[in-house]
Amino acid sequence: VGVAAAQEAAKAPPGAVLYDVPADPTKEMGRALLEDGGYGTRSQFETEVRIKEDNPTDTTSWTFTPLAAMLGNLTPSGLHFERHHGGIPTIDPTHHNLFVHGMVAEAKKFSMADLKALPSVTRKHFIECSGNTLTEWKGVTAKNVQRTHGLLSTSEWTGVLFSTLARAVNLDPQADWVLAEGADAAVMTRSIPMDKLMRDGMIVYGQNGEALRPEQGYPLRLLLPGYEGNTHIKWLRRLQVSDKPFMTREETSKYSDLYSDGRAKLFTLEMDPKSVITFPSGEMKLPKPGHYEITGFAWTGRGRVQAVDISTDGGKTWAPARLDTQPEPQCTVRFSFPWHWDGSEAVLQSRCWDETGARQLTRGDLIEMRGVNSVYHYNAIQSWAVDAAGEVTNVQV
Amino acid sequence: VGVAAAQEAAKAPPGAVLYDVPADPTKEMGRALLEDGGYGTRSQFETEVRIKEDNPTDTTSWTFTPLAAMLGNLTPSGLHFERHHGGIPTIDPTHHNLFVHGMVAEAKKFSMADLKALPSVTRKHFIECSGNTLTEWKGVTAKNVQRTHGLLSTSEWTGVLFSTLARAVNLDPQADWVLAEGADAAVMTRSIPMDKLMRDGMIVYGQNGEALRPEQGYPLRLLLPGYEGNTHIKWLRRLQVSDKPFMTREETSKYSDLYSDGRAKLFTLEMDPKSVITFPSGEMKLPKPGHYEITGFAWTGRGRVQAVDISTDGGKTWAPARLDTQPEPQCTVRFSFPWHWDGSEAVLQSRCWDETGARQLTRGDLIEMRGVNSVYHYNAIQSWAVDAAGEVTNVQV
Amino acid sequence: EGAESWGSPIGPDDLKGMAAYAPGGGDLPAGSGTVAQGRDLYGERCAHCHGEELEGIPETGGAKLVGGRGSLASDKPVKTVESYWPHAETLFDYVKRAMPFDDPGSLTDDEVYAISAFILNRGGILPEDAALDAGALAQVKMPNADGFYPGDTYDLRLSWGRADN
Amino acid sequence: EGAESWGSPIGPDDLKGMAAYAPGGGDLPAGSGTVAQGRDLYGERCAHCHGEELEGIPETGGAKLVGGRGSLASDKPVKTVESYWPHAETLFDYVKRAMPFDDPGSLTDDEVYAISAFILNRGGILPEDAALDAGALAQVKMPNADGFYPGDTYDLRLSWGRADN
Ligand code: HEC
Ligand code: HEC
Ligand SMILES: [Ca+2]
Ligand SMILES: [Ca+2]
Ligand SMILES: [Ca+2]
Ligand SMILES: [Ca+2]
Ligand SMILES: [Ca+2]
Ligand SMILES: [Ca+2]
Ligand SMILES: [Co+2]
Ligand SMILES: [Co+2]
Repeated sequence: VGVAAAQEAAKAPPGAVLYDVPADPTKEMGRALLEDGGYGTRSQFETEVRIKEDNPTDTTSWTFTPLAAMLGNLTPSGLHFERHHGGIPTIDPTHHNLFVHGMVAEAKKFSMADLKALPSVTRKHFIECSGNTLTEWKGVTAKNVQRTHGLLSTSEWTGVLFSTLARAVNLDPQADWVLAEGADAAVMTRSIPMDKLMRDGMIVYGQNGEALRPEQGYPLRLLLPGYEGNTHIKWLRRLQVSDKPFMTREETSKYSDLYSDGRAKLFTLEMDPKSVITFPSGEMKLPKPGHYEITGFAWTGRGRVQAVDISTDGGKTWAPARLDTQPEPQCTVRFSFPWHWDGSEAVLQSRCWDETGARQLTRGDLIEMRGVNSVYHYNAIQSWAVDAAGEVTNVQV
Repeated sequence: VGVAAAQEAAKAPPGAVLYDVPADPTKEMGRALLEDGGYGTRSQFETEVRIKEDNPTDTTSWTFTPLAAMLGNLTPSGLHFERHHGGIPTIDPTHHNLFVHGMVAEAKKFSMADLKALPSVTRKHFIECSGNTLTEWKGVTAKNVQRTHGLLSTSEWTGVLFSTLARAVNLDPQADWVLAEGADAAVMTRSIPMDKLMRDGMIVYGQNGEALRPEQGYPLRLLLPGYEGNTHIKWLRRLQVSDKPFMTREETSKYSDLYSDGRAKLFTLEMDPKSVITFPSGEMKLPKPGHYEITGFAWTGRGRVQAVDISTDGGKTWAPARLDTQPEPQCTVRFSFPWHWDGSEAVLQSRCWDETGARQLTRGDLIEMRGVNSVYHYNAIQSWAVDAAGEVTNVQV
Repeated sequence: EGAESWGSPIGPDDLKGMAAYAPGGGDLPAGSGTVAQGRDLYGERCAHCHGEELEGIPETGGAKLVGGRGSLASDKPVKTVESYWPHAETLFDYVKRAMPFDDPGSLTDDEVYAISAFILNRGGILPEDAALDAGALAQVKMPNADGFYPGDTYDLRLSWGRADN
Repeated sequence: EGAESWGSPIGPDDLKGMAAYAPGGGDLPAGSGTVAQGRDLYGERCAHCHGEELEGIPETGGAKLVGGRGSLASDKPVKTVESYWPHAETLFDYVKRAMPFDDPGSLTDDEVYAISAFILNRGGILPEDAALDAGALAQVKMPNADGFYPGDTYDLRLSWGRADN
């Protein structure tokens, strides 16, 4: 790619390259292959991007996945939501090691080459920030589903099970907790229960068939299926095995849930059942009465989604939605529901259950249980109002 | 992205952007989010690319997926193999229609918006060019697995079932074939059996969570799970329903299989069971004797992979491999096999069966059955020789 | 509103320029062309890639279009329009849709009839004074018309069933 | 060769500069610092983001570090080191690893002890003449130490079971 091409590329939407658009593509030879250098880009007509929260500094901030624009179940790696506490580090994988020490018989380090040579697993899981939807606790705030629910993304992850490393270091059977530490400027740390790590914890280096993206922890991150996003330590460099949690700033000052009695819960790690309608959703407009396919995502940190229901009358009556993908453990599903809009006002809602029987709460029940100061784990049923003009807005009922 | 940034970007590997590498990423703030404009790129340390066949013109040619570098089961969209017959067209989706006509009661056109409003399905499938591995018919030719087997990629696809459109146009029950036509300069056409289209044929607009990539048919392609790649018409603009095949140039002159008696088979559409070891594979070198995880891909066009076996002695003895992903219909699986290399010469092979009982053939059986002039559908067991120095080469045994 | 309301009717001009010409000829367009006309057109539009003698020019990607008869069962089969293609309609269809490679879709129906007549003549399939139109093209019997198996088959002995060891 | 051969032993210097300081203090490093030392250091390294009075400066992202006691059960809970943090070791751990935000990881252990002493003093937790070292830090009792539920709970009435309608 030369400078001229790069200048031209600068005019295209992020992730795309601009090409001339022929009047009739069947009458003109298309562009030759490998003009892209061997790594393709998205179409110049696709313009959806992550948007960022307006924080004082963009090195501790977050970006939202454009959920309403997602086609299918996976999130394209370039649109995976982000949360950074010390910016995105640039790490040379040939100098990166994972240290595993503490309550182990043989403290070990693993180079990236070591890790890639070990038996691997490949599994599809969502990651959701436990701060997803936090703006909605005290009332309607965000205008569209990218802002209300966009701290959620789904990928195919590839890496080594924690249990594989546990064998290699000869884990002390008394060990109960593991500190995971990142190599970013925040040197991010979280304490993870041993039960979780031994059940399905993964040390992943692959995302959607290729190496992790830099924003997702290149070259290595922790993947804890269904756990709140902050625990999936990115740029993972160290696992310190212990018999107690470390009570890091992230898990005390930040990711703890304040109840209305002034006391807080620590280590609320599993993400609760949740679903959201992405079409139609806030800031959209239905052009005219008629048939519409309501679609959206449902997910749960506790296993598989069992079922999704839809209401078009603000929760008075419910009917089952179709599940359009096969439920997998700790993975989003797509749902849909055929709806005839007669042109009158409607309030659209979805709710889900998971295979453990846990259900997504009404806003009333959630607040009765948790108050409005929890910050994290807001999983109330989302309501979208459709007015007689077809305008769709965020409401709470 | 300004011009200066674009100039800098021009020095990075394809698909990546160059950033400074700090000596200690924990001591320096990382880069801010959204410097990428909201659509991320891969790490500057990741350099694997598609490579192209050396053809007289790069508008009718193909590129190979770097299979040995794939992490997991999916192929990153930017590395999906390509085969073009008239270059890559640039198509504005707001002007693109799909016409469905011929033996239907109501000929219809569908805009992209129409199609996206219909009920959709999301499924993971491989696409393999039936010319994959064609260099190996007459003897050892290609040096590495990207060249031998790289016309194979796996994606999550999203779109409308053909049967959904069939209802909309009120298909004539006598119809047996459908011509699918692309909007590229080759105006590519193939005749597809109605049974296939009605069983699982899809009109897809989504790939790995976002719109199809331009090289994969943006904005619309046909997806025929397990069928030879050429039939998955890209830039799809027309479906003409008929009671007989159209005998297009692609399905007579090209994608037909010549037997040694001088006669050829037409419409050999399903891809046969096939597997290949990607580690270790051609042009790699094992540094020293010891433990290695043999890994690779297996797939079949007829349903799910049932089992994979490994031989390390050129086919004399076999043992089952682990399947590291869940078999899904017409989808690749990852397999692995723990191997102790004692430093002596070895010949590594994999073979697979599918759920219909079809099996991957030895080279001897395949050639006994088909001769060496078939060009397409070469699915013989692949052999990689490891010499005493650890060098891995393509061999035939 | 069920499936019958999805999509919209095709307008009278919507399919203009979109066609496929299957064997049987029922779909072939009006128009005609002779071998002589085809020779000139071929020289102008095709020869720089496929060769003056239709022998193919590998450096351009332009295939050999004639020759190869009797080679298909040999060690070195030569597949050309003459030796391999089962249907003459396919030649019309393909040239009309995709050739010339450097200006695809630029030929009129008359021109494609003429060029097809010329290629078939050089392949020894049509006489020097031949002309082609829809009816005549559908009558052409290609040398390898019977060179294809009637359908796909399962080779159970080799392809199915688990191996012994 | 089984799992025991995977990876390689950790060398003596490998973990240099990597540590985490859990409650109990057993892991805390040597060194010490006083409130007075901390006041100066804070003024140089922290105040431009967290404010001279530790009141926070929203435009920098620097949080309020003191105040808020008694607010947690109110409509407007104010969470600070003083009002919310259960363990003083966490303050040492966090400042050492991640602060100052504009030069992370640049403080010595002595400096972190001093700055921690200063913050805890301004939060009314330590007296003006206090000094902190490993032993003293582990003794600090934070105002909200008992403000947390002992563990996670299941609210079966609301969260479990299928709804009625
Ligand atoms: C600029 C080069 C070029 C020109 C000019 C050209 N062709 Fe071609 N032709 C090609 C290439 C390249 C292919 C192979 C296309 C592909 O890979 O699908 C081809 C393929 C063909 C084939 C199919 C051969 C086979 O065995 O499948 C026919 C028939 C053909 N051309 C006829 C013509 C005719 C008739 C003209 C003039 C009207 C023409 N070509 C002009 C380059 C050219
Ligand atoms: C350039 C601005 C800046 C400077 C200088 C700075 N901080 Fe911070 N501080 C921040 C930001 C921003 C955060 C939030 C980081 C995050 O989002 O994780 C923070 C967070 C903190 C917190 C956690 C607050 C909480 O309630 O969780 C403490 C404690 C803290 N800083 C102490 C210090 C100390 C001590 C210094 C000096 C040695 C310092 N900071 C220097 C910007 C700064
Ligand atoms: Ca043209
Ligand atoms: Ca224990
Ligand atoms: Ca819980
Ligand atoms: Ca620094
Ligand atoms: Ca029929
Ligand atoms: Ca077959
Ligand atoms: Co939590
Ligand atoms: Co075939």
